Amino acid sequence: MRYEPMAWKDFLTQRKSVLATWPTGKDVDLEGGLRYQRDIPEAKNFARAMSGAKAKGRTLIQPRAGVALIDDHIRLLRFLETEGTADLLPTTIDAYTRQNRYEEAAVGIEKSTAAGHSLLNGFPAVNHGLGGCRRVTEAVTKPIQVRHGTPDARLLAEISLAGGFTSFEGGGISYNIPYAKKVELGDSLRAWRYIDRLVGWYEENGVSINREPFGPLTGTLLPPFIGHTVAILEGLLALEQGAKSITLGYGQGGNVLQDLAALSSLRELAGEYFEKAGFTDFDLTIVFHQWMGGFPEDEAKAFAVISLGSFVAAAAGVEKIIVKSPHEAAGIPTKEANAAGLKTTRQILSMLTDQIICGDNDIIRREKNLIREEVACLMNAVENASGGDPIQGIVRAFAGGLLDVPFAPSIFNRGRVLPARDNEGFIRLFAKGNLPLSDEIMAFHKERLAERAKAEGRAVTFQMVTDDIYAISKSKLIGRPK
Amino acid sequence: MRYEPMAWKDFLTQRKSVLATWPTGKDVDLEGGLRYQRDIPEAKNFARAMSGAKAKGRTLIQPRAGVALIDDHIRLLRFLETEGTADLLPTTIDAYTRQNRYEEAAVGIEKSTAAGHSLLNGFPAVNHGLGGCRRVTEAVTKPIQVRHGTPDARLLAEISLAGGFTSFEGGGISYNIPYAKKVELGDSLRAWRYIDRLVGWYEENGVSINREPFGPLTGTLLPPFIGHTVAILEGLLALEQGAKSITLGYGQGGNVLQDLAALSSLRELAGEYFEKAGFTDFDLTIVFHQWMGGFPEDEAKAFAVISLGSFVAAAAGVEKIIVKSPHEAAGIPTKEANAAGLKTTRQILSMLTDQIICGDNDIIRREKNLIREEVACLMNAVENASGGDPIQGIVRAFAGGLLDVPFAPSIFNRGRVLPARDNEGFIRLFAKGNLPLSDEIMAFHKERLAERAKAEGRAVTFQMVTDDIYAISKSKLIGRPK
Amino acid sequence: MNPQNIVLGVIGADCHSVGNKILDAYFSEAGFHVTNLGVMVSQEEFIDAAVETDAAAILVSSLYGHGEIDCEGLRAKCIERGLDRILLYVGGNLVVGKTPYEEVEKKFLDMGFNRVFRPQVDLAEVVKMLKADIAAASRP
Amino acid sequence: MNPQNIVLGVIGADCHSVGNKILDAYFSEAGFHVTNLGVMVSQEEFIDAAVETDAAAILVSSLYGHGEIDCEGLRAKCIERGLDRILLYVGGNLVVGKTPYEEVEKKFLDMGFNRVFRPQVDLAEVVKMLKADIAAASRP
Ligand code: B12
Ligand code: B12
Repeated sequence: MRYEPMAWKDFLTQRKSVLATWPTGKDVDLEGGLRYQRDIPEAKNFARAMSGAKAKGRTLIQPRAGVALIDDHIRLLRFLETEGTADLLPTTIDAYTRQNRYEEAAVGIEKSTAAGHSLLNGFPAVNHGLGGCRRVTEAVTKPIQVRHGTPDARLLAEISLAGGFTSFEGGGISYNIPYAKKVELGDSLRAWRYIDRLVGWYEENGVSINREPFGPLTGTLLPPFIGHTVAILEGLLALEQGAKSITLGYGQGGNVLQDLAALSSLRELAGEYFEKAGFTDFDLTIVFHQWMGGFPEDEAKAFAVISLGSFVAAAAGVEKIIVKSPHEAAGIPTKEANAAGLKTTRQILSMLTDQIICGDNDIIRREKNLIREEVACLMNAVENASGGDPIQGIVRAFAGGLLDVPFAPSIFNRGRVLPARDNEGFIRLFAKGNLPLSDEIMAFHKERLAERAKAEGRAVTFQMVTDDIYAISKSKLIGRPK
Repeated sequence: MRYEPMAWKDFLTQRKSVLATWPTGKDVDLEGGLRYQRDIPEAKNFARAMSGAKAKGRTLIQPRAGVALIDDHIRLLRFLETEGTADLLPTTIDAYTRQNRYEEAAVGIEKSTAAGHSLLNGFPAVNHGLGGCRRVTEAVTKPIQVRHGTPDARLLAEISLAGGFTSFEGGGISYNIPYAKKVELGDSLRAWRYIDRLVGWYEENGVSINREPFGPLTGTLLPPFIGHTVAILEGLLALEQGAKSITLGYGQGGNVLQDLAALSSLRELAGEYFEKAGFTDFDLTIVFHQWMGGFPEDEAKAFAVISLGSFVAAAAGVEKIIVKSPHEAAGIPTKEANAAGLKTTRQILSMLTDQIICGDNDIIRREKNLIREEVACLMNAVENASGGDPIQGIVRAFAGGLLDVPFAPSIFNRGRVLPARDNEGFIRLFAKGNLPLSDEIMAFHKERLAERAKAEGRAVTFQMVTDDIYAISKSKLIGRPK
Repeated sequence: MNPQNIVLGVIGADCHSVGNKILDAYFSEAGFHVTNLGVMVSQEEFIDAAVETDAAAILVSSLYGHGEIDCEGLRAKCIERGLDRILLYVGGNLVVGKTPYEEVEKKFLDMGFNRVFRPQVDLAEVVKMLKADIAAASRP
Repeated sequence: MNPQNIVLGVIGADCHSVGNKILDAYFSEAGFHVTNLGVMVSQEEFIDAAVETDAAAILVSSLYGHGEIDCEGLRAKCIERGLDRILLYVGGNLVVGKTPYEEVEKKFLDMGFNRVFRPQVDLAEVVKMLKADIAAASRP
């Protein structure tokens, strides 16, 4: 595949129409954004924080958080950095903004003002505009990132980067397939090409902006190789446009050894694929997401899930962990619940910081080899489908089911892949759909699932998948029959 | 050392005076107790539950709990078995009863009745007598154990075993050295000889009573080998008197690999020493105590400490885990807080139940060898001091500092041993006092501590020990200088 | 009104598709003809589908917190379109933030929903209620 | 009254010895002559030691929950024995169960203690207060 940055002229042309999609767009100018970014103290630059963590072998902790109104949002973030001792801050964007429905976001702001509490599930950064973003980024002392789920986040990126955010989550696949229904994959990929070009432009001008593709996708029984392939592809697309600080993510699967293998292989494979594609000037870091599937309702149990994720992060030595709260199963957490998740995480990480826990072992090696081969199957298929153009390769791969994300809402995702846990809780494939996996690989998956089926005295069916989806929220890892 | 059961005649003579020490003693008769125990359903027998857990590879969860008044205590226990899903129940005895101060316990009962809540830190089983105990043991569906800290628990044992409890915690060392100040070690060992004989008598008559020496001792930076030696000695003394179901304990140290090594070596070494002493008919199981030192005040952090302990228990595959609550640093937990600790623990255990986590590795092997050698040094010293009589051996070993428990209150403990963590958080010895450890062993401890001292740029002093004592409550494992 | 037919979907700009797929499978298994509109369904789409299939009930999911805003007015629109006997069920994480279920239930009952469910609801119970409610609504 | 001399101990049937050892080391380091009675100290033992050493303060610890019962009457006994200016400090987990600190403090102030401390107290602060309190008490 050939990697080529978008022509600057094309970028500027597109830019005009992007900024015109909502009134706050007109306040943004590139040079002004750059000047503003240049004045941000180093300690608040996200890319630097990530590379610092890598150099020092530290794991930084970051919550998710966002509310409708600026002052409330600032209060929330400040609480998370003081009481919660967050190392990195988020600004989670509301779901209307994610779908570019700024009118509805405006209604949400109004209703929230009237109600005295947030009726939006995030911070409507586009509606609040450049000034609103700057108020937020100036009010905190830690590096701060935009976290969302927006297929077309071009305006959001323009406003928030000029507004002082130093990291931007997402990607053309990972912010479409799990987050949208009818957005053409080519469209979102091209929108993210624009965003990555914008980030690349900041980099060219000496301002480092961290880019973080969203690894967990649907967060539900995702076999590591599917997320890894998407993460590596989005990493390549970001590098293509000049981004340099790349953080790839993986969501906790629940089997500790599979998670350790996944985290270690994500780092290795991404590095290899990036270099093979000719990129050398990149700073790769890894983020681990605490359990992204359904949580137990009981808070004591939720704390256990949070702790287990933190344990894995410590054992794997990732640069960042995204933290859940004990309210996860119920609703957007209060600031106290959010801080509680951070404190639990911090405590586990600090207790484990000087410890070596599980080094390499045979099972981890087996799983890493498996992931390596699986990723190779998928990456080759994309390459073969691409005709040289990575975006084409991805679009065609999804169309043909060569890439397929389980449980995703997008109609551009085949949705034929069904995962289930094996008898030890490793996530395997029950139905591979059209994924281009070799027969040997599928034989291994099937064999492992057959072992479980035998142990449970039932066949591998959709019921097993459903049971597995519910399992952690019902205090189990594997959804066994009663 | 020679092991000989106490003569039955001597037991019966002593028994008269024991039962006379408090009015409720007169209700107890041996045959009546036996008949009562025989009617207890198998599912409520503690010894059976422990061996069942071993056979099935399950980890049972047990809280600590006890309040002054019978009805409140029953309500508490029922809540812990339903909401908390405890597998095993406790009855924690109050601190007056532990010192045989039944008059003060009576005052505590009165004041508690008046205040409408418990002013005692446990259940005064002796004051409540046989009838009170039976009301409690009949009110629950799970096996139930007496947990206390009583140097002379003869009357408590008589009443509670006849009262339907099927497990009895403690031992002549472990319920004296950390729990008393001026009780002669020989006295407590002889009192526990009596108790073990009583348990042995039940065994001879077909009723299995589980015995659990208290492994964690002072719960504070205890190097594994000290607790292990005490546990093995108390196991031997219990076997000597005819006990058969023996559960040896170990309290979480905080370094995961040291804890795994300790748990695995406790099982191995105890088995070996028991057999070497000629005992073959025993059922050995292992209990792990979640962190027994100072807890963080913040509940979210406490949940992390609880989770980490649960993780280790799961990885080690112990038969039982004793659970802490998020209120640990503050006070006796409410029933809700107690149940929360159980639920967190259950969630971690269930999520890990089908997983293999850390198998053996070089570090675990290194630590296991070390513990094996250290225990051998101490056991040999006791043997040599014993003149054939284990009780003499133990008394003389403590007098000479050949056995020595850090931070213990007893004046019969030398208190010269000072532990500290090394640079990876393993608990090592900074001062060995008079412990009969070989030069090689001490060289290893010193070297490891020197490494930490160097990393921290300070000498190994008492300040380091203090820092380590506070560390977990201040969200760290190792008490590094700021 | 066809007592077998029900319409299912996740309202608003909500992308949570996992529960939706499970509900689809569960109600189909239980004997209903499910018209599953998937995620990101507008009030109009729900009503169109209900009219088209002569459905007995609309099962609305909302997970992402905007349920309050998204569901407002659905009952009125149903009546407008002549669906005056249709059952409206709603479930999920209906409001922003952890909120006592009773409050949430009241809010959505007031909006005109017949039943309101928490995410942990036992689906077997829901099937029973739905059958009973449909039977009751079918009586003249 | 010797402003250097203080008496330290854990009251009642309480065996918690770790904090006691640390307090001993800390106050000794801070320049006090500490008479440490260790654990399981009765009111009489505290007072005897205070009389004997002409102590300026008694520092009582109670961790195990029976503090309320064990500390009752200590002030009166001090006065009886002529220790009418002695400072009484108390700290630890003073009552059974997690209780708001303000309630605990009030209870023990009412019992006649001069200062009441939570387990998480910063000992450097305590040393400062103790020195100031002793200085104030020494003034005629
Ligand atoms: C997985 C997940 C995601 C995945 C979704 C992938 C996908 N496409 O499906 C990803 C990561 C993409 C995601 C994104 C977001 N999420 Co989300 N997500 C979850 C999570 C962890 C699990 C959801 C799930 O799949 N559960 C398993 C299924 C089986 O259960 P279920 O969805 O609850 O459905 C069952 C029941 O609710 C019930 N039910 C549902 N509807 C109905 C209707 C009827 C009539 C009946 C009877 C029953 C019923 O039956 C279903 C089957 O059992 C939940 C929290 C949790 N539950 O632990 C948060 C959660 C739902 N997400 C939340 C939010 C806010 C978002 C975001 C807005 C991001 C953000 N701000 O954090 C975006 C959504 C953007 C958008 N446009 O919608 C919030 C909602 C907050 C609130 N209501 O206050 C939650 C509760 C997390 C939280 N506590 O903050 N999320
Ligand atoms: C270790 C420990 C034990 C060990 C003690 C070993 C030993 N001999 O020391 C063992 C396992 C033997 C034990 C036994 C018991 N324990 Co205990 N134990 C603890 C634990 C976990 C840590 C205590 C500790 O060493 N902390 C570290 C030291 C450095 O801190 P500290 O003791 O708090 O002391 C500091 C401060 O309090 C303060 N301070 C103390 N006194 C004073 C006085 C003044 C004037 C000042 C200024 C400051 C001050 O300064 C000290 C130094 O920093 C605590 C809970 C916790 N804190 O996490 C429970 C705890 C104290 N134990 C408790 C109980 C109830 C018991 C038992 C009765 C058993 C039971 N029912 O569970 C028995 C006691 C029997 C008896 N006769 O006393 C309860 C007390 C409950 C309450 N107050 O409501 C606690 C709080 C646990 C709980 N939440 O249930 N325990």
